[in-house]
Amino acid sequence: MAAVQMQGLVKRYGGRAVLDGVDLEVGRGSVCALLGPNGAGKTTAVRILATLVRSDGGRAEVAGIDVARDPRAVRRRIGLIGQQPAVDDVLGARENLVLFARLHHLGRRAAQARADELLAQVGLAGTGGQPVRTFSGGMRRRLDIAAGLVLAPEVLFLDEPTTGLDPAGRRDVWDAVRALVAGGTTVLLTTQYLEEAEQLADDVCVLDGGRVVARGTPRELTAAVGGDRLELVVADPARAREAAALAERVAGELPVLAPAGTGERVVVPVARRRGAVGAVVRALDEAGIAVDDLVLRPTTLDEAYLRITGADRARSEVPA
Amino acid sequence: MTALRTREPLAGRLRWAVADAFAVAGRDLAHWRRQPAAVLVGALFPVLLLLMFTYLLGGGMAVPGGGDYRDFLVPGMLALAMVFGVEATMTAVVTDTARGITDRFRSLPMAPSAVVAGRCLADLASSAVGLAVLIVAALAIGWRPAGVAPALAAVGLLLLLRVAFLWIGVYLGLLARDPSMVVAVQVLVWPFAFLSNAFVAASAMPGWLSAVAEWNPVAGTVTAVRELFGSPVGTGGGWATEHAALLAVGWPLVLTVVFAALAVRRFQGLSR
Amino acid sequence: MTAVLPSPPAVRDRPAPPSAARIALRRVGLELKLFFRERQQVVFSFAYPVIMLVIFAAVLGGDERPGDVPFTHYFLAGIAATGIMLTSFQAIGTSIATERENGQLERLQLLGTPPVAYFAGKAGQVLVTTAAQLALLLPLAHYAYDVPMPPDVQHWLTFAWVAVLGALAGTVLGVAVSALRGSAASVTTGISAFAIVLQFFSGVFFGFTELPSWMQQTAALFPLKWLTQGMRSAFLPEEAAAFEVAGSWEHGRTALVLAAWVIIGAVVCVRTFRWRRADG
Amino acid sequence: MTTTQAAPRPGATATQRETAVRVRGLVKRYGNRAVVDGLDLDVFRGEVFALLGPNGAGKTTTIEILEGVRKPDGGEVRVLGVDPARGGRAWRARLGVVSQGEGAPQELSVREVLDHFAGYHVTSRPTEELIAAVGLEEKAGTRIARLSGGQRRRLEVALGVQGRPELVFLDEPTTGMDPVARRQFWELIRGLRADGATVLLTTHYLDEAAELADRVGVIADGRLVEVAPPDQLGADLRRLARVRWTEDGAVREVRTESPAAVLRDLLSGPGDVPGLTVTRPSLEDVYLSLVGAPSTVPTAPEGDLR
Repeated sequence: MAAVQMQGLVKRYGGRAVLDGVDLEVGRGSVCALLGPNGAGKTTAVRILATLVRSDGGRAEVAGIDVARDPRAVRRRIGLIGQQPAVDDVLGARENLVLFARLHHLGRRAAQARADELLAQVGLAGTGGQPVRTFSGGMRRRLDIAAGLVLAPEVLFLDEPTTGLDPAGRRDVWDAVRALVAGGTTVLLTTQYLEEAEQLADDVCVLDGGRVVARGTPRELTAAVGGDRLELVVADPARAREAAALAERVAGELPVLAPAGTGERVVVPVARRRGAVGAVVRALDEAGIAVDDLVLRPTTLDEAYLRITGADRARSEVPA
Repeated sequence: MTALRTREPLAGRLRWAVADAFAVAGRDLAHWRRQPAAVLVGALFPVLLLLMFTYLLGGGMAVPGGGDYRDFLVPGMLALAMVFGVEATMTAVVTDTARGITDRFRSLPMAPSAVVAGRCLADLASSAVGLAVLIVAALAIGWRPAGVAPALAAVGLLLLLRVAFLWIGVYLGLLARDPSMVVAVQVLVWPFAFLSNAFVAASAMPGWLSAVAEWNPVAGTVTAVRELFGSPVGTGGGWATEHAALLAVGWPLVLTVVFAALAVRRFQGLSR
Repeated sequence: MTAVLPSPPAVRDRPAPPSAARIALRRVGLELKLFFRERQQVVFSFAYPVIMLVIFAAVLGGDERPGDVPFTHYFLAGIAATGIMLTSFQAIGTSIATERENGQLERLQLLGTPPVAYFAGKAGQVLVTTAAQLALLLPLAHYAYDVPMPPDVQHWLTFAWVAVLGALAGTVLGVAVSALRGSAASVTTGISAFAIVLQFFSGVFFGFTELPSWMQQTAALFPLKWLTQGMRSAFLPEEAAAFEVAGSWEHGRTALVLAAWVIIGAVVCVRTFRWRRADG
Repeated sequence: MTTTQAAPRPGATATQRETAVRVRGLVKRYGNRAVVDGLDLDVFRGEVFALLGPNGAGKTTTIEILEGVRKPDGGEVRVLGVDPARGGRAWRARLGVVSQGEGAPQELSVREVLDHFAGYHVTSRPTEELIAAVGLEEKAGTRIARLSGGQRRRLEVALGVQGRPELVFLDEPTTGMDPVARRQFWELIRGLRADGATVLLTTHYLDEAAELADRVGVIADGRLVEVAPPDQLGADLRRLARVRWTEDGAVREVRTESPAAVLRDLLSGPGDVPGLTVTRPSLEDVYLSLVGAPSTVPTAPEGDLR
C-alpha cells in the first residue's frame, strides 16, 4: 500500500495552476525525492499533503487517509520540516523542543528527555537558554529539523531540508533520515541538491510547470539520459589520441579528449554495455599505453535532471 | 483504500485539548520571563493614562449627578485597559503567522482549538496582571471600591470584555499581513475610546453622539463596573444605561460569537 | 537561455559614484511608490486626523478654549500637528525599524548609500504625504466646522514653514527612535505609546496652559509642542496669543527649536545611524 | 553522446600576483569566543576564490569584515589596497556584494528593484541584461513578495553584480537555487572572471567550488587550514583510489594508490568483472577530513585481492 498518494492533484492561485494534475505514489518505507525548478509547485504539493493547504481538485492520501477528509488523523502520522525554519525565536532551543514534544503529547519528563536527545543529535546541546533569535541560519535549520523529528513519524515531509547547511550538517541530516527510514518511516523530500536525491531517494519525481515530467529510480533517470562513462588519464599525453581511437573501436562510441592536470584525459561514454570497461582497459594494456588514473562514473542525476527540465525544455517521459 | 478514522473517546480528546492549551499558553508565559520589560510597559501604560487624565481633567470635569471625577474615571480606565489588549493579541497572532509558528502548530497532532485557547489563557493572564497593577495604582491615588464581592464581580465583567476583544484581536491578527497593520489598530483604538462613556458621561455628550457612546460595546461594562465598585455613574441616559448589566454581559458575548466565527473562518481560510 | 553578460570595459579608474543628492531624489520616488502601495497605511494615515476631528468636534464642540476660541478652532491646530507627527515621526520610526529588521538597510549600506540620502528620501516622502493629508483635513474643517483658514498670505506662510519644519523635525525624531533595541514589533509598540503620551503632554487635546508645568516643560523639549503652538498662530486670531504660556506666539523660539531638532538631530543621526540590527 | 570537460584555467598561469584581498592575522571575537582566530588570506586579482568551511567557522564574519561592515578585533586587512574600515564610497563602488540577507522591498517587482538600484552606480548593467543573466525573464513583473526563495536569491545575485564591480563577494549565493539556475549562475561568474573581475565566494556545494574556483581555501575554527586549486586540495588523501566490483554476489573493495595495477590483475582472467568501479576521494571527502568531520576517506590501503 502506498504511504503517500496523489491523484490528479490541482491547485490554483489566482487563476494560475501551480499544480496541474499531479499523480504520485510513494511506497511505504521508501524515500521519494520531488525535484523541479524554483516555483515548480513542490512546496505547494508538500503543504497539501501536510494538511496546511487544501487542494482545488484531485485526491491526496497520506498513510491511507484522505488529507481533506480527516486532517487530524493525518497530522498524527506525519512530521513536517518546512523551507522556512518555524521556531519560536524568543525561547531557547530546548524550550522550543520541549514545547513541541508536549504538543506531541509526551509527558513532562519524557518531553524534556526527548528534547535533550534531539539537541545532542543535531549538535545544539551546548546552546543552553540562548534565545533562538541569536542563532545563525545553520543553527536555526538544525533546530527546525529536530522539531520535525520529535516523534518518529509514519510519513515525514522534508521541504529542502539541507538548504544552507554545510556538508557535515548535510550528512548528519541524511543519517537521521536513513535511521528513520530503517525504522519504517516513509519520506517525501524536495531538494535542489541532486546529490541529496541520489543519496537518499529510492524514487525521483520531477515536477515542472505543475506537472510530473519524469519519474523513476535515480538509476532509470540517468540511464534514460546516458549511461556510464569511463574517464582515463594517460601517462603520456602524446598517446592520448591513440588511446581514444582504441577506446572508440572497443566501446563503439566516440570518446572526448580534454587536457587534464598532468596528462590528457579521455572520456569514453560506455552506455552501460557490460564488459566494455574491461575491454577498454585490456586493449590499452595490450597496446602498452600506461594509464595514470581511471574513474568509472555514472552519468549523474544532475545531468539527467538538466536534460529533463533544462535549457532545451525537451520533456522526456521516463517510464517508471 | 478506506480512510481509517481513529476515534478517541471524547473525554480523552477534551483532556488533550486542555493540556495542549496550557502548553501553548505556557509558551507565552515563558516569553514574559524572557522579556519582562515588554510586560511592564504594557501594564504601566494604562497607569500612566489614568494619572494623566485624573490630573488633567480632574479639576475641570464635572460628573453629571455628582461625584469625584477620579472615581468616575477609574472604572472607565479599567475597561479601556481591556480594549487596549486587542493590540497585544493582534501583535502576537501576526508575529506567529509571519514566523511560521502558526503553520507549525497546524501540522501538529494537537487540538486545533488549543492554538486559540492557549492564546486566550495567556492573554487573560496578562490582562489580569495588568488589571491588578492598575487597581493598585488607583488605590494609591485614593480610589476605593465599595466592597470585595462586588469588586470581584466587576473584575469578572472586565475579563469577559477582554475575551471579546481577544477574539477581535485574533481575527485582526489573522487578517493582517504584516505588523504595520498593528499600528493602524493602535491609532484607531483612540477614537473608539473617546466615543464611549469611559472619559465623559454619555449624557454629557450632544444628541447623536450620546447615543453612540451609550451603545458603545464598552459602555455597558463601564457603567456596570461603576455600579459594582460604587463609583459615580453619571446620571441620565436611556435604556442602555438603565440595563448596563445586561449589556455588560450581552455585548461581549455577541462580539465573541461574531468574531470567533470570523476568526475560525479566517483560520480555515489559511489553507486556501 | 545561457546568457553571459557582455564584457564591460575593464575599469580601474572609475568615475565618482552618483552624488548623495541624486540618490536622495531616487529614494524619494521609491519611498512614495512604496507608501502608496501599502493601501492600509495610506487610508489610516489620512483617516486618523479626520476621524479625530469629527469625534472631538462632536464631543466637545460646544466648549470654548482660553480666549473665547471655539474648541474646533483650537483643536484643528492640534489635530493638524498630530497628523504631521503621525506621518513623520510615527510612520518613519516604524518603517525604519522594519527595514532594518528585514535587511533592506543592509543592502543600502553595502551599496555605500550616504545616510543623509536615505534620510532625505524619507523626509521627501513625509513632506508629500503631509501635504496630501493637510489638503484633506483643512477643507473639511473649514466647510464642515466653519473653522477659519489663515486670513492672509503672512499667516499662510507661517502655516507653511511651521508644517515643513515640524514634518522634518518629526522625521528626525523618527530616525532617532528607530534605533531603539528590540524587534521591529516592540519598537513599533514603544513608538505608538510614546506618540500618544507626547500628544497629551503637548496640548493637542487640552489647552496647553491647563497642563501642569512639569508636563509643559517636558513637552517643550520635543517638536510636537512647538508644532502645535505654531499651528495655532496660523489659525487663531492674534488676540489668542495672550493665552499662550509666554503670552505670545514665540515664532522665533518655535523656529529655533524646530530647526535645532532638524539640524542637530540630523547630524547626530547621520553619525550614529545603524544599518544593521545590533548583535544578539 | 558527447561530453565536454570544463575549460582550462588560465588564471593559474598568470604571472601578475597582485592581491585584491590581503588579510594577515585577522581576529574577531564575540564575547570571549574567537570566531576568526588569526586568519591569513590572499585573493589574487582576476581569480575566483572559494572559501569553504562549516557553519559557524567564521566565513560570513570574515567576508563582512572585508566588506567593511564589521570591525575586526585584530590583524591587518586590505581590500583593493584599502583598509575596509576606512573605505569610502569610491572604494565601495568597486565592490559587489551578495550577502545572505534579502534586502529588496517586497512591494516592488523584480524590474522595479533593479531599475531603482541602477541609480546607485555610475555605470550599471542594463536591467534586462541582468534579468536574463539570472533567468528571471518570466518573473520580471512579479512582486518580490511572490517570488520563491531560490528566485529571490537570483535577484540578489543580479543586484550584487549590477554596478560592474572589480571585486565581488558572494556569501552562499546559490542557496536554494535549482540546478538550472545554479548553472546559469556559474556562467555568470565565468563571465565576470573573463572580464577581469575578482570573485570571492563561500559555498556549501563543493561541486560548485570545483567548477568555479581557481583556488579553494578551507576555514576551520577561524583559520585557513589549506589553500589549493580544487583538484589538488588534499593531494595526499586523493592518491588513494577505491576499486570496487561484485564477486559471488558480494561487493569487494580494494583501496590502493595504483588502481591501474589492481585493474590489470582483475581483468587478467577471462570474462567480465561485474560492477567494476574505480573512484578517488571527492572534493567533499577531502574537505570533510580537513575540517575534522567524520568522512569516508581511507587512511591506509586495506583489503586484499581474493
